[in-house]
Amino acid sequence: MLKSTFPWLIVAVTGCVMIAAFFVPPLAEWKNEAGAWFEILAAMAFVVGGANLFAQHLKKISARRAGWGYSAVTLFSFVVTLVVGLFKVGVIGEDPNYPWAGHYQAEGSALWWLYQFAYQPLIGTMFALLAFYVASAAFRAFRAKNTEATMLLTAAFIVLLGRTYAGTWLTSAVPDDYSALTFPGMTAIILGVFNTAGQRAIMIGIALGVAATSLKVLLGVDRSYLGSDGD
Amino acid sequence: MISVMAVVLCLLTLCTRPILAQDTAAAPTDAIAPPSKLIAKDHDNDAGTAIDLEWTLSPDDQPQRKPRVVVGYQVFRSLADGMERVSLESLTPGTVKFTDRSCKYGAAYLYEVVAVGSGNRDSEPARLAQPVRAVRQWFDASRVWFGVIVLIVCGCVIGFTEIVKAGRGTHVRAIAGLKAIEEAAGRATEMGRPCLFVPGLRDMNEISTVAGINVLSHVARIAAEYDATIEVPTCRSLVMTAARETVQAAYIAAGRPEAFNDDRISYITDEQFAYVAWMTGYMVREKPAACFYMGTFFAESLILAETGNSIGAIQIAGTSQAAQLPFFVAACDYTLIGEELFAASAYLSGEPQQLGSLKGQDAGKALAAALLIAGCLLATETSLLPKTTQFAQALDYLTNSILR
Amino acid sequence: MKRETIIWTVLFVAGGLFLVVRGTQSDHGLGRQYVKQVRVNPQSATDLRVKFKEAPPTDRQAQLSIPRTVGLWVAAFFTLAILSFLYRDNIFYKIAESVMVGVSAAWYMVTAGFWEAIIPKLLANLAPETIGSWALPDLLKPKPPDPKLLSLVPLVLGIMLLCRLLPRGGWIGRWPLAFIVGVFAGIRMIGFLEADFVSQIRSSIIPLVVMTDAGRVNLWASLRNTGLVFGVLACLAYFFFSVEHRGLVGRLARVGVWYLMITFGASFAFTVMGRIALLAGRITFLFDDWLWLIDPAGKRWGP
Amino acid sequence: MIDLLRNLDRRWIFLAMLLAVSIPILAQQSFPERPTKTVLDVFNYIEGLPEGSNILLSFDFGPSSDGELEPIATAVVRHCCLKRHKMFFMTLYPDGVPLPERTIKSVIEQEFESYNFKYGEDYINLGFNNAEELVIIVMGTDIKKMFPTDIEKKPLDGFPIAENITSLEDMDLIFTITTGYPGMKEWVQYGSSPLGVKLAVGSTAVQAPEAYPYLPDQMLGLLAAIKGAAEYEAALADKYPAFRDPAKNQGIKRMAPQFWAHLLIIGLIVLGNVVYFADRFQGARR
Repeated sequence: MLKSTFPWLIVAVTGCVMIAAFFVPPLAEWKNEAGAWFEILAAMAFVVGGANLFAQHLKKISARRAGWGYSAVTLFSFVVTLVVGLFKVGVIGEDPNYPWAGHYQAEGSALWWLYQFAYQPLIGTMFALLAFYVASAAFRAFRAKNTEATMLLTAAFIVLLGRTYAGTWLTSAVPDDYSALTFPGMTAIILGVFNTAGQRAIMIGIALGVAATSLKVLLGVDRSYLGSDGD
Repeated sequence: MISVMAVVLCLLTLCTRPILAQDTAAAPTDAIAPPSKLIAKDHDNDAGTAIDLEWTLSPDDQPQRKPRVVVGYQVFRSLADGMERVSLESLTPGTVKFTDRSCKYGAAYLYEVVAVGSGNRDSEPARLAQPVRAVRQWFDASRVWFGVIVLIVCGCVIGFTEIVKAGRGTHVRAIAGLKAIEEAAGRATEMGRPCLFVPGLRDMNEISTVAGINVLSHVARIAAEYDATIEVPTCRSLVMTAARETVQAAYIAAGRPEAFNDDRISYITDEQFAYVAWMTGYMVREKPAACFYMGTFFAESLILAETGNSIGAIQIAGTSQAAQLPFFVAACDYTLIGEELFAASAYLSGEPQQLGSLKGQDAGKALAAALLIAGCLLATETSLLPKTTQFAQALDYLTNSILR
Repeated sequence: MKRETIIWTVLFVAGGLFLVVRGTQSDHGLGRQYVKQVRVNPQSATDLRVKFKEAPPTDRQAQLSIPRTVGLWVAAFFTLAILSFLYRDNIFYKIAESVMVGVSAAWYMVTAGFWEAIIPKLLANLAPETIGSWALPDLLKPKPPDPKLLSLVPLVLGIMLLCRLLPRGGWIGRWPLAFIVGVFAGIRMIGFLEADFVSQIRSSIIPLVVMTDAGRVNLWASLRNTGLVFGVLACLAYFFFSVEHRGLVGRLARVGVWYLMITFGASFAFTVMGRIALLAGRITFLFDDWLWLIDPAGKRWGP
Repeated sequence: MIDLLRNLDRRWIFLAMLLAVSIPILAQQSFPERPTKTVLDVFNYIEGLPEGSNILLSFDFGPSSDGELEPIATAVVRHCCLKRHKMFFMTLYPDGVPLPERTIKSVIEQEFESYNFKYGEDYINLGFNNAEELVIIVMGTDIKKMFPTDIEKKPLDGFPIAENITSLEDMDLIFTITTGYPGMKEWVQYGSSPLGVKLAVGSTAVQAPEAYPYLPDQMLGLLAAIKGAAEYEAALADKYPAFRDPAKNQGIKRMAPQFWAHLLIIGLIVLGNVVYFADRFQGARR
């Protein structure tokens, strides 16, 4: 009862209140309050995640499993970042009477250094890898195997050209009255008609999917995320 | 304290008024005509914290007069007894409306609007004759039609669920990607390699994550039955918690609770690309035989799908992020497009009450199509016959009242 | 030695030599970072503390910063380490990956978790005076606010969540989870139906025949509008679950798939652009900030 | 030849991409730009607002999308400075916190030093709040509830710029520079759509197609990634000749690697299809 049915009751009641809050103005405030609570809960959940990360890597190191050296690197960078961040190492507050009041990421602080010279370049480069993967996907996956694939390919081709100087230049001879036949013109049609229609239908479908899934969650039809009654 | 301030303010006003009057007396042509006909009404459909004001412009507020005589309006508010007078807002010239959203419920207020001239010369205020009070509405009347639409959509889902439960109309069309799930888990077992399940980048406050977790429960059950290992890296602590509950329940349901291993469902990091870096590393080292991506995905979709492709895994993806669908379509074996992700759990469960919800969703699409066709026909009529006002009125009602 | 090893050794040596030559032989050398000292409180007569601010090398007060120069080289190393994954998984990538996971997980805990949520939004609500006198002095001005006891609710829910860490009784953590799922199931249902369902239908209500001001049919605009509305309907037909894709629905659904494919093609092409911009950003970092081969923004003395 | 292409190691493609992007950057090449309608709509709106209008600039992105979005932020903040609009900076991304700071430093404090903008009077950095779209929902009625203080945790009420600000409706324009969630869609759903506040969006390229359905009713205009930034820079240069200096136009400069990389990708698609049809042709002959 307490393990599965009661949580579902919480789901049902809070969900219905939130729906009601949309239609009953005096309840609207509750929506904001619940949101603020979520924020705090998500912040406290970091402890659960962090503890899991710590335990996993510690286990790997102590068991000397393959790649334990890298686990040690992870653990070390995790602990260092945590310590310099929580203790505001290198932060100089404006008011000398309140040494803890400075911004945790003030220029020159240890956390700032980590952000600037480790976090940012790592994340940015990882993201930049996509440029390479896009190229390899273009070569491998964009082949005119059937009508559908040909459509995908042609649309991509036109938009690619239409969004650079090359497209403008290639069709610069087309008179203004027929601007729809230039690459930028065709790009505009693809985006304005086909893409808009497709996106709208996807959005309408997703909205219905979200509504149905939410409803199933509220009614308790699908509550696998709450686990089973046996602990 | 406040009352002392108010007294001082009142005194100050008393002191300054005559001086102003002298000024204006000295140069009568400079006087700015005040705004007039100030009316205050309760703001509709709120919790009783807003009041609408309307007035008529000062006759001196004329855009063609250069330099402008009136450079704006200033709104003041005090309690009904004249205490706690505060200046609310400076408005641009030509403004005739203002909504004060900072009222306290139950308090009665008096308002004044002053036309402000250049060089800080103010007109006499337009005052409210009677104090006004904000009223609390218990139902937002502007959302009646929206409420009806919500009721129809939810009603269809519930209604069709009941119909299907009664054993009628259980047919749904096949979705290729979902059939492939079992095959993928089977192949992983044969090859002795793990299955990778990625529940997306977002937290449990996103319904597509919930949908992904629902799919996970079926995949985990199949994996448990086949005795395949399932690895679920997550990028949110709460998702890890929910995924552990789900997978454990699936193992129990499959009758193999002893095979469940907590460590396989772990928290990596909240950062999108660090999470992806971990996963790509995992993929090239452990070479999972099947990869499932179900939930909300952003830019990492292609990194994951391309890496999965390079190691030859069967890949099945589903996301509600329209922008990422092309990458999954290009690099995965099967892709659940948009709404299909939300339908997946119902399909996989095969339970009647879940299949009914699919029919409910279809009814919602039918409603959308009907509204769209009706609206477009009305709009076309209005465009073709601009003189016939009935069509224009009907169209206006449809777009601005029903679909507000 | 394998041919591959030889090639890589040659590349590494050549790269190292390039750095050494460029660093010692050119007029301005390689990536360095400069700072200048500024007073923390320039107005104060008693507070003489100083801090460092980034400064362009052209600034007269600029001085070389060792930690930041080291940082720049670390950043360059990490950039190259991640790029090396494209060749294949290797030790540099594994190190970069491990650092990335550790730093980012702790980063989120410290910022989004501790300093941005737990301190100002939980503890500052519960014990404003204590927190104010410690880390948020501005909270005390003009006077400390009253404690908001309602914040006890998320505190209790959060503690329940932490029960997951206990060997027994972890199930109590389902309650806060249920709270979150419930709240957002309600909010999302309404939010999506309002903004995506209703709004998108309304935006698609357009005349299929558009007339010009002169009373003639605007063929081009009419075609566009018809194509758009028809496309939405066709794609919706594709999403129907309970009808088999045969006959009229089948044909409509097929056109819907074409629309979807064109949509995906357009999205793909758009994305290509963004991805290249990101790569260009990283390469500019390497050439500009690190190797000082180019100076596009004119922030130094030029190449 | 076909055999070679069929079994082409993808690392050669990677190398080609690296060269296609690096060489134009080293060569510092650039092409002319012409602003399109979705960009001009935003430009003309900001240009047409009276001096001192309130503009909310929400930097909803992290360092990962910085390469794409930073030129947009710079171009728009420049324009706001030229028009002396009041700027409210904020972010919904935890790792985006330093980004508004950086733009403030480089544009408002350095480039426009002679304008003497004062913090708290002409611009303010509200900082970060991690309540995601709830920030927007609540700001719709009460900005100070979500941001009682600025980034340094100083009460907002102490700043002159915040005096006339209660809700999002007091903003003359919301400009969100966005990369995903929370971002464009949430600003439309909870900001511009229910309140009718003007919203302009600077988005990553990948999000741009999702933005088109919202134009022009729920969204004023769109700056799509580097191309959008380049077009905005071109519009700015048309109106204000001081901005024709290429050193100031990073967006326009970044279009050169775009150009070559696009050509490469088009070439790869063609090549891929050549391989495919050659295979089919051979298969048919056998």
